[in-house]
Amino acid sequence: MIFIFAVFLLSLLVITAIAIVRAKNLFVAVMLTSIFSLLMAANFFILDAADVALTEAAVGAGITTVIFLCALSLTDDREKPREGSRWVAFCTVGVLALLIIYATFDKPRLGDPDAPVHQHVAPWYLEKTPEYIDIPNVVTAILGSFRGYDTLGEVFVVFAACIGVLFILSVKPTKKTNQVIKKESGLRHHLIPQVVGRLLIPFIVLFGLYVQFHGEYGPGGGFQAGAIIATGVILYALLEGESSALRAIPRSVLLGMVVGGALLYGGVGVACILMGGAFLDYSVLATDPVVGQQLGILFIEAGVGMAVCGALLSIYHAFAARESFS
Amino acid sequence: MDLLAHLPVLQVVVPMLSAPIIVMLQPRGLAWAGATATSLVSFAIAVALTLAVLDGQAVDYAVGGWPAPFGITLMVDAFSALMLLVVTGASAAALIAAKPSIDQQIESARQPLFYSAWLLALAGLVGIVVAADAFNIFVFMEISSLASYILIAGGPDRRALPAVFKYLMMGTIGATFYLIGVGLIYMMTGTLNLADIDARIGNVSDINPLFVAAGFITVGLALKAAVFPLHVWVPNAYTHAPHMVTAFLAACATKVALYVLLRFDYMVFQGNLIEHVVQFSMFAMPLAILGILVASAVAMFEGHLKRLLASSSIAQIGYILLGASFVSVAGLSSSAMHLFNHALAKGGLFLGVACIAYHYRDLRLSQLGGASTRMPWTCAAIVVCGLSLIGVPGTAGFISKWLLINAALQSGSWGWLLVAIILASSLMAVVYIWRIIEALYFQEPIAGEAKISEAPIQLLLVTGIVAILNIYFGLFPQVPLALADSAAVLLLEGVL
Amino acid sequence: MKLLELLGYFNYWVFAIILTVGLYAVISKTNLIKKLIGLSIFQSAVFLMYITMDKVEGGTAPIITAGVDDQIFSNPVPQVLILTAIVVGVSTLALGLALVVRINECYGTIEEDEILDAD
Amino acid sequence: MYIVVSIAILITMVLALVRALMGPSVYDRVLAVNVFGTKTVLLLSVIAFLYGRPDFLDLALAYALVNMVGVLAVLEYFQNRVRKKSETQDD
Amino acid sequence: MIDIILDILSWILLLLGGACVLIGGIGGLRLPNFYARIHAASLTDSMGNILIFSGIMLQAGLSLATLKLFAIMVFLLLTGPTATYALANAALLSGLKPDVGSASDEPQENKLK
Repeated sequence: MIFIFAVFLLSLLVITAIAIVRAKNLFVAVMLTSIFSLLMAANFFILDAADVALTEAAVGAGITTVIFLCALSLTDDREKPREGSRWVAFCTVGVLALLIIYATFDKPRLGDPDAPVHQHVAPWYLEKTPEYIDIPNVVTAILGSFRGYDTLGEVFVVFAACIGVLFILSVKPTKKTNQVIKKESGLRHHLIPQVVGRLLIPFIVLFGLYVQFHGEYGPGGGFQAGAIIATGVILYALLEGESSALRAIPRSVLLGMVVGGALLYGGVGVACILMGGAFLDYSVLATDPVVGQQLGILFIEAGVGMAVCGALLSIYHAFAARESFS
Repeated sequence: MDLLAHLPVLQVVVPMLSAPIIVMLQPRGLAWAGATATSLVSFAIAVALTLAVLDGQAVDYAVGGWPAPFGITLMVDAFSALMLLVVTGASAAALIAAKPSIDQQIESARQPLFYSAWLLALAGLVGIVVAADAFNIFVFMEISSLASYILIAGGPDRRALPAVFKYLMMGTIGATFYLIGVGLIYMMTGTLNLADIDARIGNVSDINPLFVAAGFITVGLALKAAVFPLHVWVPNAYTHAPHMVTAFLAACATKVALYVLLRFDYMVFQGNLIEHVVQFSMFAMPLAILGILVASAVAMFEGHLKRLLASSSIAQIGYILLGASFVSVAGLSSSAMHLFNHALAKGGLFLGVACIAYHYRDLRLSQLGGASTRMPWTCAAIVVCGLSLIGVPGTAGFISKWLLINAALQSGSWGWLLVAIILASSLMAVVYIWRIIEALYFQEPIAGEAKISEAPIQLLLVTGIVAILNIYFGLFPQVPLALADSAAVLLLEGVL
Repeated sequence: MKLLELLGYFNYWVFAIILTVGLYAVISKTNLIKKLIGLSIFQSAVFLMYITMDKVEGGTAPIITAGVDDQIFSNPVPQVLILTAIVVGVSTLALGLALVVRINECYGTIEEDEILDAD
Repeated sequence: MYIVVSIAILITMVLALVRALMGPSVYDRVLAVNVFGTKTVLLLSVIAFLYGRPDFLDLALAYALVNMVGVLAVLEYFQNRVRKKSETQDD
Repeated sequence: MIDIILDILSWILLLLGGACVLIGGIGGLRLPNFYARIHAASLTDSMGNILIFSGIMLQAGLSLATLKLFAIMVFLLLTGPTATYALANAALLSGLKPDVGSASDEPQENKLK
């Protein structure tokens, strides 16, 4: 039954993708992108990837749309009706499609329990996680401990994006129309969104914290939590204007969060070395290795959450501040 | 406490963790000092690792203490050690020299972010080199790519921005292709560890996805490595980047992608896919030859100094690929040597360019008249590095060209044709290097530039040292040669 | 279960289609934002491929419920990889958009051919 | 029973998608996206029960909370655009 | 006994909810202009939500899940109308007139495209 849903949603996904590419208005394309992301998350959910679906939900529905719209309002939302190298594109894409379809015929089909993917490493994780780490969410266990080094890299990718956006947008715009129109940003005039939005913010933040600390038991973890909390703050910024959001949480604090989160993660790793283990070997953090692992995962998830939240907010503010210039 | 055992991971972690610290460092002037110190520490670690693997051993490290196929492992062998030396050395040299040039090109308020991105790029590149896990390579590839986008976007010219955008597009497509390939391999083998893939991939009965995976990984990494038809992002990105960034990235960024390509291909595919050796040669050799010839020809007619050198870089990538396409110890050894030597030569050239650019705003060849009288030392260094690039005996470039010609002669009956191509392209190199020399030495001085003098001392000193190294490694190539030979043997072990 | 056999490859086909659609947008469109949108579609396709391979028939998400023994779990590893890859995708997107904003400020347009003409 | 409901929701999603593709005005599309979002929340809740893993409701909860931000961002975007337009007309 | 009644009740609620959602969806497609379509959307957003979530809640019994379901329902009830209000407001401000006389807003479609 579930597979029929999947087929259905996947067909919608294809239609949406084609519509996005064909859309002439970029705003429409961005709106359709958010539908695309919703469909993607539903598909992930149906395919048993709850954590991934939550990530896609936390990022795709809120943050991506907001950043896209910020960029759009700084540029132009009309696409000029011309196509570039259409034939090159068709040829490349055609070859690519043939190649993949050629590969498809030998792939294990969806859900085949005998597929090689499910034989070698994965069962070991499922089997040993209760023994070594003893938390229910195997995804968090792998993410935090078994492949913790990748996650460290992930945090630094976010960090790089954050400093990159800050660096690129730190050039003062050299606009010829440099009139300082004191624009009142925010949606102060809209009473209903104002009231409802304010009501929602504490719940969003609360839910973010829940996702952060419940990540070992259910879907969730630092990244999702960071994104959700950042969404809450962005909601505040949208309602009250960007400047009041910055008064509440200044830029330096945000940057501090990014730096602190990244350093917390790395610091746990270094602490492991200093206490006699390998890098990111949390077992040495406590006398009982299992407790040590849990402690380590708790710390690094906190680091991830801080870094991601700070980075996404910094990025948002970098874009939003641009808006009030032009 | 045995820090020595932790060297492989420290190699990555030291620059990586310094990056956030540098953003917060107060006062802001310390950013450069911090980055340089970190880079030097990194270089020291690389040297220590090289000493450890000089006898042909490999150093393994299990991150998190989890054994190989389950956790992520790092591995340093002779080939990685060579790359580590190149990457950390290029970073350290460029950073020591960087301050005057960067001060000129980037506002001081933005500098902490810039140096932080620099360290991230370093950490990413180093992370790729030491990684022994297919997905881990992807993660660090993205760190290094994002960081290099930032670095290049620091260019003073607005043309840097579209150049970076193009690089971002092509780089992301390359990384995603790589990701698809890794996914297909994972789908068929159930593991991500390179050694483990090597062990298990032979038992896979359905071979089609593996072929497609090999294709995706090769094309993706070729995009990142700027192999000939996929190189279109290079000239603009290198031309409009800040000069020191060009010196750093030109010396090592594309080469690290090439390193991954070789490592992946030889470790995973060569021994296990039927016919792959032939396919790889058939794929790599024509592209390499075309790249050498076309890019050299383009360089001959290029009027902008940096763009000329960028085109020449594409040709040099062709040499490295050509050596690898022989699938022989001699060929691979010449490839590895050329990785090292080209980094020296091209790094030195771009450092020299940075020296010149300190005074000359316009880097078109026609605008460089009279540089030799005003900046004699810089020009001398450029000439030495240029000779090394051509492959004149007595310089480092000669060693690898010589090895390459030997390998080509061994490769089969039509080896002499390849030798002819190599010689022809060397002649082209003579032409374009001569154009630079002509512009620097024999051109009418540009009016109104009389106050120009030598570049700042630290910039000049580093450039000079690199130029001297070009000669030193041309006369005493034992250490890199030993590393390259043992790298070639290690890579080929899976095949033979 | 005949249907399942047939549909077993459907996900891969969708992956192929979305991948090509995204890549087509990246190559053929001149608008920079459209290119970025295409790029994110392109990356999403890869996420779909990874998540497809984690599914086990009759399985459930790999979160162990205490006290239940005979659960079949889907493969957690691709999920971990894709979590990382999604983050990478968002980071690239943010950086790309920042570049687009700067390009628009410097050139007054976000159409690739007009930018090429401007220089 | 859940299946009937989920099919109804799926059909509604298709209808909303059609509306989003057809337009005609931008607001119709935004409205359709919004409907699509709420329907996804419903679908996810229903499927969570269809699976028998009600702890996955977190996902639906996340959407219910986060969706609002997207809509408000759109609103602010419209507001900015109207202002931009009037500014350029003033010049 | 009480179980059966609850089951039947929840089924009825779920079915009604599904019907509401579907009707709203059809309305969103078929109604002639934007302001009319908003009404259809609010049908799915409010009535459909309430009915379906009540149905599931009856099935779930007293548990954390019910609490979450209730929370989702409340959030949707809050955000749905807010969103439609915001949209209608934006549309009105930008000059999309709620044209009572004509049956369609097609002539105005180029307003903001």
